[in-house]
Amino acid sequence: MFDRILIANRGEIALRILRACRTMGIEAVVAYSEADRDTLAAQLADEAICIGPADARRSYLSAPALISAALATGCDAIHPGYGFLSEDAAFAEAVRAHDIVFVGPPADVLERFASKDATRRLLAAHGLPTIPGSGIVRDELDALEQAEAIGYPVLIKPSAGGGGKGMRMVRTPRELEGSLAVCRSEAKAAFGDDSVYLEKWLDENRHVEVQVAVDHFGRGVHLGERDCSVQRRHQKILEEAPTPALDPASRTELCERAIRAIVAAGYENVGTLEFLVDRDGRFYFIEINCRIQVEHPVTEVLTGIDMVATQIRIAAGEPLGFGQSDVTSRGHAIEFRINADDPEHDFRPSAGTIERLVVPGGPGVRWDGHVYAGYDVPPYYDSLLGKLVVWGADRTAAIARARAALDEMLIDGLPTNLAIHRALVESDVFVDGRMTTNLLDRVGPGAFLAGVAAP
Amino acid sequence: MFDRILIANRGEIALRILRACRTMGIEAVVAYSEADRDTLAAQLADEAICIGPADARRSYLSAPALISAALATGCDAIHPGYGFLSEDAAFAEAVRAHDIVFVGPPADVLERFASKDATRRLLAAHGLPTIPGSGIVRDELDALEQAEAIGYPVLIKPSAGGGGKGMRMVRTPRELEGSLAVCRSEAKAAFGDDSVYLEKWLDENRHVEVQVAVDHFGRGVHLGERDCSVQRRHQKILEEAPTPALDPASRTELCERAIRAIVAAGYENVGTLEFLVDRDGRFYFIEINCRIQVEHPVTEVLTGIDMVATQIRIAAGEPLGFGQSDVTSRGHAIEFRINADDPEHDFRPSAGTIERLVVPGGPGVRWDGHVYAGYDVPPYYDSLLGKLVVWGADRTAAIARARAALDEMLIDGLPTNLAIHRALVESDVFVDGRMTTNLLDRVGPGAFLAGVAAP
Amino acid sequence: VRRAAGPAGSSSDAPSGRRRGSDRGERSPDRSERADRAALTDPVARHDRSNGSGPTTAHPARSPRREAESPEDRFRVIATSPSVGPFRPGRELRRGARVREGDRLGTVDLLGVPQEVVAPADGIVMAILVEADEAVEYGQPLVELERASGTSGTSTASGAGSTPAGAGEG
Amino acid sequence: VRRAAGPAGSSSDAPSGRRRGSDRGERSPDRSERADRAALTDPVARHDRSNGSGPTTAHPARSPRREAESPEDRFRVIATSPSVGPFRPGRELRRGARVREGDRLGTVDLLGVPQEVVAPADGIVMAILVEADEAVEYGQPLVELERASGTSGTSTASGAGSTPAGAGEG
Repeated sequence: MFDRILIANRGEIALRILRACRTMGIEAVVAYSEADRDTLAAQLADEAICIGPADARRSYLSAPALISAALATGCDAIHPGYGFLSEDAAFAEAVRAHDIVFVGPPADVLERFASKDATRRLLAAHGLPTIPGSGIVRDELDALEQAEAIGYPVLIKPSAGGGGKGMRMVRTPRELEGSLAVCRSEAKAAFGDDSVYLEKWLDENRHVEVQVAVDHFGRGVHLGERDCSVQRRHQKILEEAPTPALDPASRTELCERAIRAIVAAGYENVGTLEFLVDRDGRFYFIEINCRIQVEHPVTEVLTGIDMVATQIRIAAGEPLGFGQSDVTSRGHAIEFRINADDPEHDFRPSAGTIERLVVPGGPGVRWDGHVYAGYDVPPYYDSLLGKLVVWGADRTAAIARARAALDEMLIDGLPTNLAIHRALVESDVFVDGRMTTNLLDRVGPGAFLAGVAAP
Repeated sequence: MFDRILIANRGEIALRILRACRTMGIEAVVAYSEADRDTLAAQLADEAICIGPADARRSYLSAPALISAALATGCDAIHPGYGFLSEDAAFAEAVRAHDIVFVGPPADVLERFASKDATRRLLAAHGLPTIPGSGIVRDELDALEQAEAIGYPVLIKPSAGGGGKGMRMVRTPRELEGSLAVCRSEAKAAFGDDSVYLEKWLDENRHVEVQVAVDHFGRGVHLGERDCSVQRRHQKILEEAPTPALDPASRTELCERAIRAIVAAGYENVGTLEFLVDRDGRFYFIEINCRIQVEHPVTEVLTGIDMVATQIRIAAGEPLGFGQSDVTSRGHAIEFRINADDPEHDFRPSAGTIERLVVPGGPGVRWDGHVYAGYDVPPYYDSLLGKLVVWGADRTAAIARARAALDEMLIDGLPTNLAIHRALVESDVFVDGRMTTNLLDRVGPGAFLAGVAAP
Repeated sequence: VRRAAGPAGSSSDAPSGRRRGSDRGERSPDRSERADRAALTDPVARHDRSNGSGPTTAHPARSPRREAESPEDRFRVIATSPSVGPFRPGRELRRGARVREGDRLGTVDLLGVPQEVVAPADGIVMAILVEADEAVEYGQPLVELERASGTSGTSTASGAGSTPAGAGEG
Repeated sequence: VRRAAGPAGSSSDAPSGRRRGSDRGERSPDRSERADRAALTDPVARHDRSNGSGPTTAHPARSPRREAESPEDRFRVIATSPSVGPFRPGRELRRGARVREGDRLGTVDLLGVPQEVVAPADGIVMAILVEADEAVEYGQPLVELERASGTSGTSTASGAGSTPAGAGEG
């Protein structure tokens, strides 16, 4: 096992990794930007090292700074968290070249799953259903032909993209002609790669993902699924499990097919296979996230398995240590991402000082947050303040706990998105388990809040 | 089910009951003394009503004030929490006489289990082993004869007492003669009753208790045991489960015998049977607590069952709704009572303003506390600030989580007993599961801290 | 008897005005400001959950503190409730009535046992703050007097000795 | 490179002096006072857990803030580290040496790529704050100069544009 891990990330995930290190007896060194000196993880770390200015390109996205920091502090592993360099094969390879272990899939595995298009084809070959779609489109004529074969509407998607950026839905060949060049140039600007592909547009979808863990010896388990259908502009804001979209038999089938395919495809370490589930309960593989996920606590609360510790152990070359039958799930869990998003200004991210913070507690309540009273939320990064996770014996009980916990939560000093969460747990559409990924955007969060407040 | 419950208590248990009410859709009215206006429960309540001055005799111990408050606020039930009037049969009867439901055992059940001596004899008759002891001693001669039969050393115990108050250990007939009158007059002063009895003194004991729940229809389950051997002056400061003192077969035997006896004896609602376990793993029934216990979260974290909600449902006359086979326990849990006790002054309770509060979070961490930054801890009541509960897949994992969580915890503004907890989780005697109830007192907390700090 | 905020209709409709407690002189003057700040944090109304008094909450944030005595308090004294229960005003209690310190202004009915509400000073009844038979809490202001003499200070019917008492046992 | 407090032997042996960061001018002057207060909360020493740098923690409480410029800062300028890695002082760098703004005082070795440490102003080298080849963090004070001219203000080698960048995705 490692002696010392460099945590190459910030915010709540840096704190989460630090907690895992503590319980494993591993020293934790937190690499922080000048803007993150006061963050809880940097304050609690065994050692903290400033790696650069607030600008992430010169700190959390700077591979040389991070590796040099790991060498300077005597770390034998680097945990990249999520976002930033967490799925960057070149970074993973550079880390390895300095005799440091990258806590995640090995570089060649990251490389294999780097292209969404190639991954879809790889996993389709291993038996996973995928959304009818094209390969990388060569030119406009090719795009028109492929779209015709798929059937309109279709989605134009950048091959190198992520997080919903740069996607566009078109309903006709004319719209496709009009949008293709724009999408290409946007993709080029955002990801340095103008490759795009087409995918059948499925309306009223749910987003369901399967958590997997595969050790170096090819032994893998799934840890159940999570439903992440509550999204705003393709950003998840609430995740839960089990999914209300599928019956138990379908959930088992989904998870078992996912783990079989990903083990066969040679994946290693923890990862998440994202699926789109249509109105009829059919599921289609979309993409894989080769890292720890923001919403991993949902799985932890249900299974009692520490996902970050599991990830670290696999990276250290240890066998998984448990089999599928050891993974049992109890009850229902919901995670709320508490963001510093301003509901009076279209939920745009805000910054400021946390003046007061009262976090809910009691049975079935977990809080993962790096902020505290007196902490200045910097404007440079994402707006996540913390994650409130509630557990109940069933979905109804979990929602009741969520209502009480959200009511108790007090964050003063800057705007937050608590209002949208409080509205969600009161809304018929959520309570009935009918959320789809585009619902909040279609209705508009303001109208959604108003609709719940005055039914 | 009830519409509105008056919470006739304070501190963390008032908040805990409020949380249960919230998740059950019951309105919560918090009865508070003038000193508790700012407590979290009073602030979060649907309604809060001041029942008297800081002096508990005129507020939390005033049956008329509490019942009048329940009537004034339209409550159909009163939850007494723990301590105060929670096991007072006369109060329970007065509540009932006003057509309000007492959330706890009915008055006649409280009456039946009011005397420790009678309870011991009742449960011995239903098959529970008890410590060799006497009945109520008539006079000095009777005491000397009974002590001879039991064998010295013996413990003189007040029949009406609780919490370790007024007990005295004697090693010889001469010591017995010297102490009997003193014990009687102390018992009279403390409990208004000078009845005492004798019990065999067992050195190096562990305190293990069994949580039970029995509904109005006589259907009962046990929810496992808790080990409360870490005590200071007969006050528990740390509780855990499963107990490291017994092997699984013995734990099952203990729990099954406890639930069989208590159901047969006609108990109703949640309760706790306390046992003393000697060096050889033999257990002896000591007493029963006819209320929710401070350390109930240990059981909740393991079983996922909400003990306070269960208590309320039973009081409302509902059937238990689950059987013994539905009670499953996962992993290991430890609760730390975080008290405002000053380690520099022999851990005497202190008061003051909480200047800063940073509560640990993340996987396997639960916090039940009613304080917040800016809250003034009043000097009038007990010193409990909150309960930190950690969970791990096994005892080793739970201890590792506890270390990390205790390290994260920050309470500024007044002294706390965090140091003793941090020392406990590092000490060989705790880590090896060898704590006995008298160890901290025998070693002295100061010496214990020093011994762990510099081994 | 403090009531929770209830369904706040808008951010300006903040909890501050909803709790009966806010009508009391002893509550903090920065209460409404605090509530406003909280409202800013939660600008979208918390809606009703069940029947109008659901768990829409006030919060420690809005915790009242006793305010410093203001100049006009020197001429104003308040008779407060000695107990919990319905308030029964005395027969002679009316606005403008002259009372002497120790006079019985009425009673609070504690489960059938009347608890006397007494005038804390000589003065003139300026206002009767609660309706007859309305349930009141301990320490609640019941009758406002204008002080007859020049001595200063408010007085309440409370003030019993405060002996520590343990709650928790285990 | 900030280090955690390590095993604090007694309450007076507070974390404040243990972290290298506390030697820096930019750290708060109330740091030690805060640490003392924290020590008061935990008067009994947190003992070593593993090997001397266990999870004995500093805390947000003790979070440093940049202090206001003090009068003597007007004559003092600090050359800070532009990167992370071992510090290689320049050959001419010694106490008393006269330097001009922009002079190369040494380099920080970023994985073999030297990053220049430059003099932020004309002045005289008063102190070299780290040993040769010692690992330094970004922004760490490396060389202290006494300003030659009368212009005021400190300067650092940092100051790149700060563009928001997203971390979390899901």
